[in-house]
Amino acid sequence: MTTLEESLLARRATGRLLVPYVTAGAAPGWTDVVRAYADAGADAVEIGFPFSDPMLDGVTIQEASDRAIARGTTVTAILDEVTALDVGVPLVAMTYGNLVFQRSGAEFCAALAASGLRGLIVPDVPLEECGELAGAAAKEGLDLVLLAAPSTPRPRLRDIAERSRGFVYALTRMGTTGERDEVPEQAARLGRDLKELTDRPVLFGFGVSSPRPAADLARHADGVVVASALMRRLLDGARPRELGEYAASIRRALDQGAR
Amino acid sequence: MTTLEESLLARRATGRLLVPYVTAGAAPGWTDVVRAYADAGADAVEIGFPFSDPMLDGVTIQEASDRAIARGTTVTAILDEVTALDVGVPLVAMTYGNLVFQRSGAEFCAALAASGLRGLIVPDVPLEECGELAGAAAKEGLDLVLLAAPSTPRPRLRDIAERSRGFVYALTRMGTTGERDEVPEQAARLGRDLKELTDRPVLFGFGVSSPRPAADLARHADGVVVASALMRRLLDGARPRELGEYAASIRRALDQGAR
Amino acid sequence: MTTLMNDPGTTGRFGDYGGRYVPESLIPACQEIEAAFRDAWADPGFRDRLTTLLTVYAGRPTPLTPARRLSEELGITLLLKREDLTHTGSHKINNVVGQALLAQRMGKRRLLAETGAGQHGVATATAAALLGLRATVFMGERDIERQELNVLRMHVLGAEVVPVTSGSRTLKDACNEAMRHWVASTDDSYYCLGSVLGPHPYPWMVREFQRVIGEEARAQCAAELPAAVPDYVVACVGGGSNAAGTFAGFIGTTARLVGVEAEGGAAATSGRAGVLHGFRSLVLQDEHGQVREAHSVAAGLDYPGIGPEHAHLRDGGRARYATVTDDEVVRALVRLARTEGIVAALESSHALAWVIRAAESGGIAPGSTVMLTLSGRGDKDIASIKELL
Amino acid sequence: MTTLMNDPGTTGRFGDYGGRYVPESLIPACQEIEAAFRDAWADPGFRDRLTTLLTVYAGRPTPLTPARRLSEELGITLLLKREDLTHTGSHKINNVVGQALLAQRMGKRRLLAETGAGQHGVATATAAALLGLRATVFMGERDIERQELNVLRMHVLGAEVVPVTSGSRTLKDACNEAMRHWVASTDDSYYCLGSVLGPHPYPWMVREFQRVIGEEARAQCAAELPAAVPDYVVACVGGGSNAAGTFAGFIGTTARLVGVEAEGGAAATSGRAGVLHGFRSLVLQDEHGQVREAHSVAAGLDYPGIGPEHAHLRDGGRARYATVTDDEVVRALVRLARTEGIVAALESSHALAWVIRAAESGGIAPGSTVMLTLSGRGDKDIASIKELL
Ligand SMILES: Cc1ncc(COP(=O)(O)O)c(C=O)c1O
Ligand SMILES: Cc1ncc(COP(=O)(O)O)c(C=O)c1O
Repeated sequence: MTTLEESLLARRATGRLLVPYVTAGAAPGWTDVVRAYADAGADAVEIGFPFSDPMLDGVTIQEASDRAIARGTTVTAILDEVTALDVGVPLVAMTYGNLVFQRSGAEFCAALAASGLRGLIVPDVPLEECGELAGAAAKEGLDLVLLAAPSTPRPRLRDIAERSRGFVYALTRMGTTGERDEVPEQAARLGRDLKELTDRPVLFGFGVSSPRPAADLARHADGVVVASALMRRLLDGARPRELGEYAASIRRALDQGAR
Repeated sequence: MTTLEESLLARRATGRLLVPYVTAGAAPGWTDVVRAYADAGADAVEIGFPFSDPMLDGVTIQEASDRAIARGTTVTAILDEVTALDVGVPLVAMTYGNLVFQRSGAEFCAALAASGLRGLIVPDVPLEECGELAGAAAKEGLDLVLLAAPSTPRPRLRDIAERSRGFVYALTRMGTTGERDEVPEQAARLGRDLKELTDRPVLFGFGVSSPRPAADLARHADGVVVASALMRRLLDGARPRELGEYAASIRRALDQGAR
Repeated sequence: MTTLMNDPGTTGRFGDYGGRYVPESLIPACQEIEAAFRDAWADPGFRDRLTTLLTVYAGRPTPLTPARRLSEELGITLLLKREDLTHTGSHKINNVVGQALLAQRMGKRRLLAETGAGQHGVATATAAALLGLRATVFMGERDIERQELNVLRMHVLGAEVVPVTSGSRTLKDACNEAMRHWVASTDDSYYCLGSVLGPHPYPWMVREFQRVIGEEARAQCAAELPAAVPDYVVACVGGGSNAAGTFAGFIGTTARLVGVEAEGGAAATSGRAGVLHGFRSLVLQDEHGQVREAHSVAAGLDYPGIGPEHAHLRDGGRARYATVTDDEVVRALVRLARTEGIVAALESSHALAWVIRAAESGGIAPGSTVMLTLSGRGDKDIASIKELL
Repeated sequence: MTTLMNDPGTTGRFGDYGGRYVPESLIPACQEIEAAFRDAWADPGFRDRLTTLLTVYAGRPTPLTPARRLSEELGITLLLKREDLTHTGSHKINNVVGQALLAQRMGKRRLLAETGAGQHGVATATAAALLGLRATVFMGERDIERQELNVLRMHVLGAEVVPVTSGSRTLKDACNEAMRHWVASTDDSYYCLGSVLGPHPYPWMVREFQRVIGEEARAQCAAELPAAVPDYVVACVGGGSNAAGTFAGFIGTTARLVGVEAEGGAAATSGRAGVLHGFRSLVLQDEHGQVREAHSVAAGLDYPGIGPEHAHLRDGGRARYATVTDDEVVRALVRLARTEGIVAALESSHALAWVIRAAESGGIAPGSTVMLTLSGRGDKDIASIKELL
C-alpha cells in the first residue's frame, strides 16, 4: 500500500497539492463531503476528529467541533464510517493529544490504520512530545505530520522537516485557524526555508480561504490545506456538492498557477 | 416672680404633680395643647424644642420632632409663640445641647426667660458639663433641671439632687422615652433614694403611659412627666381637647392615689 | 506643641472641644469605660494581647508602599500607608480589636455598634466572632440598601444588623439609635464606637487604638526617607479616626498634617461648634442648629461632625483641613488604580485627590515627600464607581 | 522524597505528567520563557526585586493565625496561613508579581491572562498597572455574568476584559482563548498563567513563585509549634497553585500533605490521564476523551484538570487528595466566620471543610496540629453565599 507521502509525492509531480478539511460529524452527510472533495480533485482529505478544547482552532472549527460532539460523534463512530469510505485519495486524521492518548498512542494509531487512514496530525503534540507517537505511527504505516510555524527557528525547522512524515504542515501565520485574505510575508519565507530543507511535500495551512490566495501561497510550497473557508460554508448549510464546487474552484486556481 | 421650683413646691403641698409634655410645632395648634394641659390640671408644662438628633428620645418623640422641624419650627418661632402664652402654670423647655449652645448658654437662657419660660431640661448636658449653663440659667431666674437615672450611683445622686433646680427628673428606666406598662422596680428605688436626699420635687419621667401606672409611680416620688403617651395621640391626630382629656385622666388617677 | 494629642484628662477636653454630653443614664457606663481603658492601657499584658492580635490576626504591621509611577507623574515622593491590607480591609479593625478586648476584659457579652458604609460594622462583627461575643450593629435603612454586601458580610459573621428607620435613615441616625439601645443595655453590652467621636473617653481611646498607624508609619518613613520625616502627612477625615491615628505618630515632628474631607461633609471647613452624639466639636448644621446630613460619594465620610481633637488641631493651626469634590475623588481612585494597581476606598481617595491637586497646582512643592494613609480598600465601592466612570 | 518538587528539567516532566503539549507556534515562546525564568530565578537581583515587591506592595509575610475557638471545638490545633490578607485578596498575587517582573525583564509590553472567578484576572490587572504594562484578560461569558464585581475591578485597573463565547463559556474556554490569542501575539505579549498548569515551564515556575507560602508557613510553624512541623498541611486544589506553593515548603518534612478538591471538579480523584492546555495530567473527561466541565460552588475550583505535579505527588503517595461537597464548604465558611471572624473564600473553605470533617470523624486524631492555607478572602463570594445560607 502506498503511504500518504508516496501518494502526495506522486501527485506533486503533476501539480500543486490540495488537501481540503472536514470535521467528522459536524453535519449528517459529512462523508459525502469527503467524497465531494475527492471528486473535486483533492489530493488527500483531512478529517478532523472533534475535541472539546481545540486549542489551535479558530471559531469556525471550534463551532464545527462543538456541533459534532453535540451530535454524539466519537472516535469509534468516525472510524466506523471511515472504514466504509474509499474515495481514491488518502485520508488524514487531525485531532488533539487528549483523544490520541486516550488509551495509548499505539492503540490509536492501530485503530486509524485499521480504518484505512494514512496520516495523522496532532497540533498539540510537537517535536519534543511526539517520539513515542511517531514510533507507533510508523509501525502502523501511518504518516505523522508535524507542524512548522513562522516562529520556528532554523535548526528546529530542520528537525521538523526531517521527522515529519507525509508532508510538512506549514502554518501561514501565528494566529489560530480562520479565514484571512492577504498572503503573509512570513508564510512565503517559511515555505522557501522548508523547501530548501526537505524534499517532502510542504503544504500551507491556516487561513487559506479562497482560490486566488491559495494559488499565491502554493507558489511558495507544494500546496495548501483548506479548512475554515469550507467549514464556514458547511456551518452555513452548504450541501456536499457545493463544498465540492468550492474545493474545485481552488483546484482550478492551483492548476492555473498564480501571477 | 415665683420660680418653677417654688411653684411646684407649693402645688406639691396639695397633691401629686403632673407635668405633661408637648413638642413645640409638632402640629399646628400645639399652643392649644399647652392650654388644654393647664386646664386639665397640669402643674407645669414641658415644651420640647425639636432637635434633629434627639438622642434620648424614643420613636414617638423623634417623629414629633421631625414633623415639627419639617414644619419649619425654630427656637425663635417657638419663643415668639410662647411669649404670648399665659396658661397659669410654669412652662419648662426641654431640648438638646446643640440648640442651647447655638450662640451661648447665656443667650439661650436669656431668651427663654424673656419669653416667660421658667425651667430648662437638657438631657445631654449632664452634671459635669452643666456648670456654665447652670450659672447662666440661675442668672436669668431659670431653673435648670437635672436628670437622675437608675444607674446613677449614690454619691452622684446626691450631687444631682443638690444642683438640680425646679425638680429632679428621675428616669424610670434605662431605655429611651416611650410607653411601657409595668412599673419598674428600679424606679421605685430611685424615687426613694432621691426623696431621702432632697426636699426638692422629684418627678418620674420616661415611659409613663397611662393613669394607673402613673399613679403607682407617683407614690414613690412627687409626680410624673408624661410625654410619649400624649405625643403618640397627637401624632395619631388627637385634638388639643382630647389630649387635655387624657392628661386629665392621669390627673384624676394621681389625685385618687394608687393601690 | 508637645501637649497636643495627649491624655485629655478626666474631662475629656481638647481645648474647647470634646467632653461627655450624654444623658445621665450613660454617665456611669462612660466612667466605667474610661476607668477600664486607663487600667488596660497601662497594663503591659493588655497591650501585649492587643499587639499579638493585630500582628497574627489583623496583619500588622502594614507596609508603607512607595507609589513609584504616580510619584513620578506628580514630581513628588508619595508613600502609602497600607491600611487596606489589614483584615476586613480598613483601619477600622485596629480600633475594634482594641475595644473588643476591652469589652471582654470588662466582662461584657455583646458589642453594639453603629455603621454607615458598613466597614465598622463588619470590623465589629469580626472582632465579636473572634472573641466569642455577640454583636448588634445599627445601620440606617438607606445605608442597608446601598451597602448590601457589607450587610451580608455581617450576617455571615453572625452579627445582628438592626435597620434604623428614623430621621435620614443613615449613619447619624444609626449613632442615635445605637446610643439609645446602649442606654437600655449597659449591663451586658459595650458600645463599640467606630471613630474619634462620642463622649469621653471614646475620642481619646479610639485615637490611641489607631495610633499604631502613625507610629508604624513614622518608623517606616525614618527607614525610607533621607529626611526621616515626610514634608506632608495626609489622611481623609470622616469622623477622623484614621487621621487621628496617623497624626498621633507625627504630631511631634515638623511634618505638615493635612486632613481631607468630602466637600459635602466638611465639618472642619464649614461646620460650626455644636454638640452631637455626646461631644462638642465642629458640626454641620443649619442656621437654627439642626444637624445637616452629610453627602459624599464615600459613605464612610457621610458624617456631619468631626472628632473633637481635630477641631482643636484646626483651631491651633497644627493641622489643616481641606476639601475635595466627588469628581476629583473618583478620578484619583482610578488614577491610583491605573498607576499603582491599588484600588483604594473612596474615603481614602479623598486624601489622594488632595495630594494630586496640590502637587499639580504647586500647592505642594516639587520634590516634596508625602506620607498618605490609605485607610481602606475599594472593593466595597466598585459597584458605585461603575456608575461614575 | 527529596527529589520531589525540584526542577523538572528541560522536559518539564513530573513523573509521567507535565511536558509541553502546545502547537509548534508556541514552542519558541515557551522556550524563551523557560530560559528567562531560569536566568531570573538564578539572579539575586531579580529575587530581591520580587521579595521587595511582595513585602512593601503585596503585604508579605502574611501571618499564621491560630484559629483558637475553632481549634478548641475540633480538639486540634489549627493554624491558618493568611493569604487572604495579601493585596487583591488571594495568593494569586504572589505568582502574578513574579511573572509580571519576568515579562518586564523579557521586554514584553502586555500581559495576557485567563480567569475564572476573576481573582487571577484582578491580580494580573494589578501587577500590570504596577509595572506599567497593558493587560488583556480572557473570561468566559458566563463567568463575566457571575463575577461582575471582579470584572469591574479589572476595568478600574485599566485592563481589557475579553468575553469568551466559545464552548462552555467558562474558565476552560478562557484558557483556550488566551492561548489562541497568545499564539498570535508572542512578540509583545506574555501569557501570565494563573495556576500550576499549562506547558512547561509554567507548572514549575508558578510553583516556585508560590513557594513563598510554604516557606513562610514552615518557618512560622517552627516558631509556633512545639514539634516545629505540623501533622497535616492542607490546601484547596483548583489548578493547584496554592497547594503546590504550600506543599513545597513542607515536602521534606514529615507533614502529611492533603489537597482538597471540589466534589464536582475532582480531577485528582475522578480524573483520568489526559492532555489539556499544554500539559499531561489528570483530567476530568468522558469515556470518549471529551473534557468535562467542572462544577462547584467555588468558581476558582471549576477547572477540569490539576497541575501535573499534583498528579505525580498523588501517584507516589506523597500527597493525598480528598473531595468535599458544596454543602460542607458553605457550612465550613460560615463556621470559620463565626468562630474566628474570618470570611474565607469558597475555594479556601474546601480545605477547611475537609479538616472539619476529618477532625470530627476521627480521621485526624485529637490533638493533631494542622496548617491550612487560607488562599483568599470571601468578599467576592458573599453574594453567592447569600443564596446558600
Ligand atoms: C476606608 C475608610 N476610611 C475612612 C473612613 C472614615 O472614618 P475615619 O474618619 O474615622 O477614619 C471610613 C469609615 O467608614 C472608612 O471605611
Ligand atoms: C482564593 C482562591 N483559592 C484557590 C484558587 C484555586 O487556584 P489554585 O488551585 O491554583 O490555588 C483560586 C482560583 O481562582 C482562588 O481564587
